[in-house]
Amino acid sequence: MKIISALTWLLVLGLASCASGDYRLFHPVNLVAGVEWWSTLFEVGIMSLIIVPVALLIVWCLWRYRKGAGAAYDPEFTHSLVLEILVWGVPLIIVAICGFVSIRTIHAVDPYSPGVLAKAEAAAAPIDIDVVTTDWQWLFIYPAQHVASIDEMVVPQGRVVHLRLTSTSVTNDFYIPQIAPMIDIMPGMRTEDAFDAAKLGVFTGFSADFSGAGFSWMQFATRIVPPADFSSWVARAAASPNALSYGAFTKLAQPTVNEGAKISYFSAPDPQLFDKVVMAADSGVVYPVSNELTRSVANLEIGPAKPTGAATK
Amino acid sequence: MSAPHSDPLAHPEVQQGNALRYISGFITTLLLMFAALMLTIRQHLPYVSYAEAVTGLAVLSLVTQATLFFGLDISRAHIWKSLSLLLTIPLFIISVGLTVWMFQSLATRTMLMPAGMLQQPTLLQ
Amino acid sequence: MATQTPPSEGVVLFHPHFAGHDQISARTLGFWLYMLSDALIFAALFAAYGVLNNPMGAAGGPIATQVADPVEGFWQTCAVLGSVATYSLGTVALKSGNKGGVMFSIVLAILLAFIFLGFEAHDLLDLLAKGDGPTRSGFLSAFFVLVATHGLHMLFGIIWMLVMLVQIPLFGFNANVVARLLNLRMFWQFQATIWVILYVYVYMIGAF
Amino acid sequence: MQVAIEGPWSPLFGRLTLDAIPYDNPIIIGTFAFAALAGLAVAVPVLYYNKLGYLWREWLTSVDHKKIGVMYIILGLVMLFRGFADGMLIRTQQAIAVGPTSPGVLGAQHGFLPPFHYDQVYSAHGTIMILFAATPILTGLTNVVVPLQIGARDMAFPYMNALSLWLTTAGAILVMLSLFIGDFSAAGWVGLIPLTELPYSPGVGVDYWMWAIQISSIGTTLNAINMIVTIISMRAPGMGWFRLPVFTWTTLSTNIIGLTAFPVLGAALALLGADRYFGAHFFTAGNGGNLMLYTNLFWIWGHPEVYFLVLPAFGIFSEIIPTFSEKPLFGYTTMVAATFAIAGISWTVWLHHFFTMAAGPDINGFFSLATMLVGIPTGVKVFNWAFTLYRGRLTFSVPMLWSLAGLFLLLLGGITGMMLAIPSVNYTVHDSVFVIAHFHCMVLLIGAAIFAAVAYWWPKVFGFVLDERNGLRFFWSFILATAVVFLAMFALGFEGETRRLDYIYDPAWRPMLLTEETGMGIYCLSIFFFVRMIYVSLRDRIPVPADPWATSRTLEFLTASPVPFYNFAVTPQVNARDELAWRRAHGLERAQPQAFEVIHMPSNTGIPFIIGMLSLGFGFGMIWRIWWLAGFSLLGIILAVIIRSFDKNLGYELQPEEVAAMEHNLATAGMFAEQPARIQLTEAEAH
Repeated sequence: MKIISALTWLLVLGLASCASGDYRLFHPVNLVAGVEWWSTLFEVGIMSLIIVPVALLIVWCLWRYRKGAGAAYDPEFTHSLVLEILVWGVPLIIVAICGFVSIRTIHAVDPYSPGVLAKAEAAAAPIDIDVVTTDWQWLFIYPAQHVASIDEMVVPQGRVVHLRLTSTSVTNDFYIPQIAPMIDIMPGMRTEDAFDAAKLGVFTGFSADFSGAGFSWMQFATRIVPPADFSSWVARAAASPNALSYGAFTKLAQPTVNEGAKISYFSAPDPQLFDKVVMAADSGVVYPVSNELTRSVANLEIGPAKPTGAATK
Repeated sequence: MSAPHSDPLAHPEVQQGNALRYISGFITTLLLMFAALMLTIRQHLPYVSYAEAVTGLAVLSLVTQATLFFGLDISRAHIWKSLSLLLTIPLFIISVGLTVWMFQSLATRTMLMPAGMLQQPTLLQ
Repeated sequence: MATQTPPSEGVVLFHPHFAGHDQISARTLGFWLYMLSDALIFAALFAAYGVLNNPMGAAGGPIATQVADPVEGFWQTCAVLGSVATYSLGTVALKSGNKGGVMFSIVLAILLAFIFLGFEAHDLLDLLAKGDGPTRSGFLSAFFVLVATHGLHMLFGIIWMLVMLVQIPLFGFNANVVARLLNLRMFWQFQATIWVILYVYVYMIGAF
Repeated sequence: MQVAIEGPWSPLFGRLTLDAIPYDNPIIIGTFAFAALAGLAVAVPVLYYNKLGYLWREWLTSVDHKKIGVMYIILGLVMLFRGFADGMLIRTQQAIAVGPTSPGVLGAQHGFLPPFHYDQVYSAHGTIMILFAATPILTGLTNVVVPLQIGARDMAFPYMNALSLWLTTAGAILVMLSLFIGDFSAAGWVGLIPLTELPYSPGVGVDYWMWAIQISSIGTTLNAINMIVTIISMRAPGMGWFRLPVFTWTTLSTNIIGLTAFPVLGAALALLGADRYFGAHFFTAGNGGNLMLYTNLFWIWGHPEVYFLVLPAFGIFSEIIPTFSEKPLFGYTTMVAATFAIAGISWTVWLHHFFTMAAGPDINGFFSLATMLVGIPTGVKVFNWAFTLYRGRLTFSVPMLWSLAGLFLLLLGGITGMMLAIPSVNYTVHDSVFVIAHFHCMVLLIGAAIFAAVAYWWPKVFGFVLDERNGLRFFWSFILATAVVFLAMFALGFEGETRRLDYIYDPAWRPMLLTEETGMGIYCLSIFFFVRMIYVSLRDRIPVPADPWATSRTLEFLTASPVPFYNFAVTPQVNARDELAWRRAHGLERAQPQAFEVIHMPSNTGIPFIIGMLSLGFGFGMIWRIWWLAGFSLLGIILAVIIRSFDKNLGYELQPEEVAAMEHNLATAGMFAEQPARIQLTEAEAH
């Protein structure tokens, strides 16, 4: 009985603590995340067809066949062909179903060209955004709108967003829990991502792949706004005094921790900034993080390391 | 671990050595490699069929080496060596083959410039 | 504890004077398994070479055709296969316990191995002299490490042969020495097989 | 071709300077004090009772598979404590540093660990727990149990067995050294690329991590060879392949995975080393390097490694559950088939660790299917354990409780694993705390199996019983803590928390983080019960008969407890699958051989210990780029190996009278007994 009481007490504690906190992944806000959430539910449902009965079978066996309960004892019951077929067959069927669902949903939410957005993409031209991650900040470049912003991505509602992503230094992951399928962001390479801006709201995006000392301060705000607000936002960004040439970018890309993800805007970014960053990384340009910097990043007196454009050949 | 009372030279693996096998193994492998060299030098085959032909020759020479040099067969003395080799070859093929297959797709999906124009980037000032 | 209870009707419970296990075949099997794990180190290196052997990996530096010459590779193949054949013939002399024959074949095998390493060192050094060392590009790193790892394996084999040249006169053909000679034969044949794969995939298909 | 490195370098001390020692960091000074105290607590009694000679003769130079196994487990337990302490630091830091207003002490903006220190703590936590706690303990268990289960006197290569122990110990010492001299890698236990490259990890941290893993994985590969040859060629007469105990089967498939997967890890780390030491461009972002290649090569080893750890756990369950259900294991042949199916398929699934690395849908699809396929044999095993319970007579002793807890953890880990196998789900939870909760379910399943095995085989190896009362308290507190911490972590995973966060910017996660912190408190309680269990058992030392569980089924319980160093006076003849159960059914388990015979045993050798310490010197030299130290240590290793080959090592022989005397007075042949000096056989005597 001691076991049963402990287990129930455990369950109560678990359920109680589940109540608090906002479960982002439980509320998808666009088509892409909807497919992902559906496949999660489907998977848990299908698998629990096996897991729950087995758990109950085991608990029942423990209770029923405990020593001294006088239940039937048959030491010869060590093989039965029917059970073997069942034991291999049922999981195989379940895996076949999950496999089919998995293949279908991969094509539906493939970050490069989500099948589920094919219709939406045909309807309205997608917005192109170039994302460049530096050491611990996010730079969003809007090539069509000729603006750029740090740690804030504003997107008009109802449009499909198509992203090109690269990094200047280390690998990051583009992760907005309720919106975009996750994709790695790697230096010297261009990866793509796409999602549809269905519901208004502000969503926090993070980097999921650890990228060094300032990683924990590397989040950005994603704001899905009505189209009118989007154009006023673009106008406000275009009015910002500092332009973003490649030279200015190299200074900005030095390792810095953007405490509290403060947002800043740039007007007239260099139209080939994204390509230059990728090719620079390909030719060996690195933004080294000095040993002292990683130790002192704690108390945030960040002197940018000596801007070494050239790699240590 | 008890000391082998029999004379070590009488051990089957010592007795297995035979001059004819080694010499024929040596010559066959050399001929196969020479044939592959001829294919490479003449370059009259398109890349894909050339690669298949040379891979075929390579597999042939590996089989000759396994049977003639190593003397692997399914006799009691060699069963475990042959079996472990047969189990390891797929791992060799999986790790190299799957990786190369994967990276062909990764390369096209992550490369910025089309493979052709890969000159030194001149856009940087 | 040690009460003697007679086993009933012909049931054998213990196997006195169990012959134990044939030491030599256990050692050769163990060494064979080591070589399979070594083969997988080469699998990783071949995977690295396969991935980095493209214009992107060459980063503007020399590509496979400029670095690996199949004809010179062929002479190296002759040298290494000759060395293996010589040593294997040596183990044929081992069957009759002929120390001189075995030791002579080992010396010959070492010579042929040095010829092979001579070719290889010459190639790698003049690449280094031209500045196209492993630090030049990803492809060259992969090429150097792959070829140099095979070279190191041969060096290890040569040191092992030198040790055997000392042990054969010292101990004669006792179980330990015979097991080591058999392992050395397997090792030498194994690195020749790895060279054949390397020659095909680096010098020929890679550099087509 | 010395690549430019940051900071001073002198030919005498390489990169080693005085400020490499973090004397200003109170946490590390505290750890040093604790470690020094623990060291003294061991050293003082050893010196006081003048046992140093005994330690050298009986333990440091021993080639007895049981002593090597016990030393492996002690090393594993010490590193388990260190890994758990890292876990405590991580959870406490995350519980404190929530929200911009959270307090910051000890130079940290929030919490008590600045990012640099925090990143080292969690990188060390992962590396230590997997490679220096779980692997040595499981290797130790298989070393102790398998030769006994197959009726052998020792492993196939006793010398190599000791060598792999001391290489793993050298790797573990390097990891502990990184606490007090220099720092450890701050790039995760997987070595995130290109963060481990020189520009982004200029310190020696990554070198410590790399060399510690390289040296210990050579030891693990050698042990894999040793175990496979032992199982193939040293089984007792009559023990055909289908009379082999299931734990030996899982050990065989585990070591086949170990033999084939660890070399790829060695190659991946060597290439990373070429990048960091010689400026090669394998994984650098620029100059033609391909950083995805490292992730690929690492995980080609990574996934088989986690099956390398979980398969012995399945073997332990397959031994313990039948013993305490008083029933043979259900479906022996399918269990063995499932073991090798897992080993085979585990080699083709590694891409599910980086579904988000831009591979195309067809490649993700292939690896998703393969990942699901590997779930089937695991499911089959769970079914077969359940059918073993069915119609058995279950006694809930401590090993049985651990195994049953392991079963439930496997179910939870299984369902979350299948979720992660689908890329569309993976795109939402990759590198999130959900993944951490999943693999901690699996790793704690291995932990439960380890504690089950320790409780199960302890009486056999040491000859006295492991205290049951504290064992139960340890079990219940450990399982409760596991449930609290990791169910909360699953919840946080759904709240979108990513892993490796030093500062938590979303205050909504605070309640769950505090729940996890209470769970850690319960873990501390369980550690207290564990230590008390060990103390009480050592204090009371209640002797135990040859077969302490009275219903055990396999050959190792035929030997006396504690097991004499020669295992079986006369090699047993095996007549059936569960030999001991068969003999008990025929009333023969008390049978003793009529006459004793000459036993040939391998003699102790100090060379493995010396090679271990030389490899420690080599690792330290390479880490700090003290080239002369690294060079001489490497030369020393090569010379030691060559010198060893000139030693005849013919072992010694025990005369029948000696064996008879020992059989009657088992205390003289046990684990802690001191053997008289053994004279090596001469060439003539050997033939």
